Amino acid sequence: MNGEHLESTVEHKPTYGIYILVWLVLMMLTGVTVAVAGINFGNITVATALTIAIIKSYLVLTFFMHLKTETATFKIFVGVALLFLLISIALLFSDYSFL
Amino acid sequence: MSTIAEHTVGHVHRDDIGSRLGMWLFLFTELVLFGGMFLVYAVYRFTYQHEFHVAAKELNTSVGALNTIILLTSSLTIVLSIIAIRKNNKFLSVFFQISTMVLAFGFLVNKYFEWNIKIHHGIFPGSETLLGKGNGEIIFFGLYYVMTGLHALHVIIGVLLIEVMAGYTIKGRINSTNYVRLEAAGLYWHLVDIIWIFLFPLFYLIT
Amino acid sequence: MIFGSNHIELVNGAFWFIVSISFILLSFITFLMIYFVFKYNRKKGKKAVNIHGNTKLEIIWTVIPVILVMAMFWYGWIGYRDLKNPPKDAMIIKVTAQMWKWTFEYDNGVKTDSLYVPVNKAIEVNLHSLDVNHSFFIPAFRFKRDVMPNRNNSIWFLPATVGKYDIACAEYCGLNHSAMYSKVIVLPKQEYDAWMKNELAKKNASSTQLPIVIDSTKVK
Amino acid sequence: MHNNGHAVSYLDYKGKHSGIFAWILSTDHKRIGLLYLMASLLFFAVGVTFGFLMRLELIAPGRTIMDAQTYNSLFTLHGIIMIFLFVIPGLPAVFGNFFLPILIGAKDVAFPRLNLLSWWLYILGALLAVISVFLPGGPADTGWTFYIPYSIRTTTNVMPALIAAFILGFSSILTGLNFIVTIHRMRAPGMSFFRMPLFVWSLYATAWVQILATPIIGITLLLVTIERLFGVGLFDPALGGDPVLYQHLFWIYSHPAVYIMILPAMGVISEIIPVFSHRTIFGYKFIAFSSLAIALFGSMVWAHHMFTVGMSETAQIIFSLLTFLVAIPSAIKVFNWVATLYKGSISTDAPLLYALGFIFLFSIGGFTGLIQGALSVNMHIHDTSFIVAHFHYVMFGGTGFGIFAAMHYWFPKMFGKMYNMKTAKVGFWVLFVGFNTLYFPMFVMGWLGMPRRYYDYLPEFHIYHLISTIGSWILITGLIIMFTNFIKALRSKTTYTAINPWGGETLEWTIPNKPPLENFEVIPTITAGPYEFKDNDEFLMKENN
Repeated sequence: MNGEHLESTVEHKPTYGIYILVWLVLMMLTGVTVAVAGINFGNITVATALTIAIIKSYLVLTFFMHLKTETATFKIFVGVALLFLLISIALLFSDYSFL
Repeated sequence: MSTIAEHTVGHVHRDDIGSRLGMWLFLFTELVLFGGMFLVYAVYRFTYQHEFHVAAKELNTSVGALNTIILLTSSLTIVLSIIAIRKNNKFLSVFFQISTMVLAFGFLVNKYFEWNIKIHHGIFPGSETLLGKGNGEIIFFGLYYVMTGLHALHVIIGVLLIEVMAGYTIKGRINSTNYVRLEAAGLYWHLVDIIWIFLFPLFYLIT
Repeated sequence: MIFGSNHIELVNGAFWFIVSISFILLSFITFLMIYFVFKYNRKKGKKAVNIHGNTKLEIIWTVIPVILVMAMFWYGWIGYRDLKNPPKDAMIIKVTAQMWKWTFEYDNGVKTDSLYVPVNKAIEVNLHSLDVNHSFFIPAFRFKRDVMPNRNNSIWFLPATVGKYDIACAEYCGLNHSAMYSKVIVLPKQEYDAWMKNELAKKNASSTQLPIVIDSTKVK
Repeated sequence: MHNNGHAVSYLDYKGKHSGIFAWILSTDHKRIGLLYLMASLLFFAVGVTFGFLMRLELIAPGRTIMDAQTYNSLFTLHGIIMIFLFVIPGLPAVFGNFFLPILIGAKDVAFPRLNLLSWWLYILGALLAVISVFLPGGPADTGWTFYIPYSIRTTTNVMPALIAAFILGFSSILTGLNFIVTIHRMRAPGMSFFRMPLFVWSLYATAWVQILATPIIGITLLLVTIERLFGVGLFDPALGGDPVLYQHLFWIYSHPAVYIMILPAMGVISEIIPVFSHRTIFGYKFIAFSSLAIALFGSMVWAHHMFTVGMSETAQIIFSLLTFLVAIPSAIKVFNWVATLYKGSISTDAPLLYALGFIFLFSIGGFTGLIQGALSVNMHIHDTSFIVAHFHYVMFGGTGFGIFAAMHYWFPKMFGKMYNMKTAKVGFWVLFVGFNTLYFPMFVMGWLGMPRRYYDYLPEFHIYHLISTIGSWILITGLIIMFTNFIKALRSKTTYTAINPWGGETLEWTIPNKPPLENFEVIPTITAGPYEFKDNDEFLMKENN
């Protein structure tokens, strides 16, 4: 147990740089999403906004929340949780979008 | 007959991975909690597409964007505070934690004024102005208040959590070898951020 | 069983189909349990044999139930499809539910507390609720449909036998939920026409005294 | 760590608190398990009483002992109490707490203090539910489903009940969270996932459902509360809301909740059958994976509660199909259990009787579930007493008998006493007969068109209601026999010292009865699966004498 613990923290030396870089990208993406919303793409607008939001949360999950350096268990767990949400949305919309 | 202290063993064996695993599992419940509301949002957005467009025009995009920037920055500062404590820089860590709290406070002030203006314009659940509008708009603002309100509640809880962590850091209970609690608080804070990352486009950018 | 509507055959068919399979399987499981308990009883000094499993057997008792339940699904689905799609010439009646009564409105504006229908004529009921959820349930005809505010449901049936059948409310709706009964009265064509003529005359005679129609939106 | 020779039992050790505080502030998983047991049995008694009163009311048409409003509140409370306070915590929180750490060779759960918090939340929620009964306005009368719009129209105390259910949900979530981390991080050396007892597997699958599905009901009930307070329009049809959406959200949790209830019971059965057949379980991996499959598919079938609301055809087909498929993993389990009896050395003690009773009753519950999964038949029997019978066969005949089986199985380990086996068997048969007399007539009258949640009924259903009510008396007699047997055993002075009365091979049978505070003096190293019965003639010989 402890071996696993040491592995996941000591291996990666803490540095500030990467986080500031990620933050800059997040800022940029925020700018992009606001700018894009100004232009009327019609139906694609929502899709674009959501895609950018997904990219942003991916960055937060991977870097800020250290998912990158965690063991496989953590990644599987996140996968299971997201899968549950996706299934719920998909099945719920089997009722609504085909009405 | 001797007295046995409960869980002597529990304290000897610290399991940081276990703690983080537990925190992640807790975050899933938060995620699904908001997920339920996103389901509601999705269904009504599908049902009342046009009215959601019209209603969203009432919201101020720049206020939302400003809050996004504030929260993203606070996410950065909290993660930097963890790096700082790992590098055994207690002062810098506390500084970053306080910055996070200040930013969160800024977010809440911003939110307060935003809500205030809406309420002044007579847009709140049950108001005459709102009831005069279409069903879709009533639901849009209902969702707006409930979702951003619940999110703001999470921000407040997060601030309290970080405040406790800052206290621990100052006292040295959180230090360069034992910082899992700060990590857990950080994880919580990032989740609050992620939820906002979705709330922002769904409410402010669909005009 | 009273054969009162067109749906009965398919619903009963699917029901007895599943019940029979279930009964066979349940008897088989129960028989095996009892047989094993006696045959391999410890009191008889039986020594246990460790058998870890048998993949072939597992596959068999996965595949066979899958096939069986798919058949059940199919049987259930065709009956439902039948229930869902009314013929084009169906006679439309508007049903309004409220705590705790039913109102039936015919296309000529006649309103009644009981549902009068001619025999052998497809009837489509459009269901509306004025307050909470109800459910339009005719046990003898083997169907129900929920009646909800802000939502238009409909269902159709073809009454096959003349007679009187119960209409119940099947979705809990408060204090007198269990008293929310009405009747569907299936009449021969001539009797129905005579009844309708009579009702229409009554309505025209007292039209000024009739209460204002609460929800008069045109039925889709 | 202090230890003077032999360890003090979990019932007797003295911690830093004394008196009742030694219990309600204890973080020991066994004490918490026992606290849950006492609380949930108390609520079970209340739930049974309500059920008994309802049956008494229905003994004849018209008013017999209560008015309609009382009846409506009773079935609401009966549902809330039985589901949230007894059946859901009954196995995970009671026996999971007590035995999960022992079964995997751990000293406690991963987060003992969080575990205590779960219990406190449970008590808080329970108290709120109780208080809601006595506040002005009267107890909630919405049914445990809180269907919109009735639940936002009625003037009864719906809000305390909603908040109670919300809090109870979080209690359940925290237990699940604790179990997952415990199973991942605290297994004894050598205890790989495939050497875990099947009860642990089932708790693991359950815990995932608890964590992922429960928040949905949490937010839904919160939204109903907000709707009642502020009228935000999210569900209220008068403001454009969709009552069907509420039902979707409600069942996204509440159907998986059925699996929260039944999965651990299946786990208990998987423990008992090999032990009492004295041979290894048939198809270990198939049973283990079928638990996960049930958890997964169980999250995808919720809308079969809503076939009559008028969903899209696509949704009807998908949910009906998935409903049929979710039966498969349960069927696999049943077949494997029966196969485990084959060529065993079967001892028909009370735990096995309850396990076999479970298989029979749960199978009936499962088969009648198939009947409802068929779309056309569902149109007829939905919301009739057929459904009431079905879910009582699953939840009482299934989970309830699972809980009773667990109680008989682990009783000597938990308390160091032994109940009278003959009385236990008599209790089982009375319970079994009473159960079927009570619930089977409901299938018949449901098919004949008797709607559920009916205070009054047409005279043609009288005979079935009468039989059913008589059945409730037999059932309660059985319960009384069972519980007095337990109480007698607890009060007897003779201590039961055999640490392995049934010849089980799992870890709880290697430690003393009334396990000591930290379960194991030395954490065991695991070298084989949980049901590898050595051919220990010694045990069987002793048994025969």
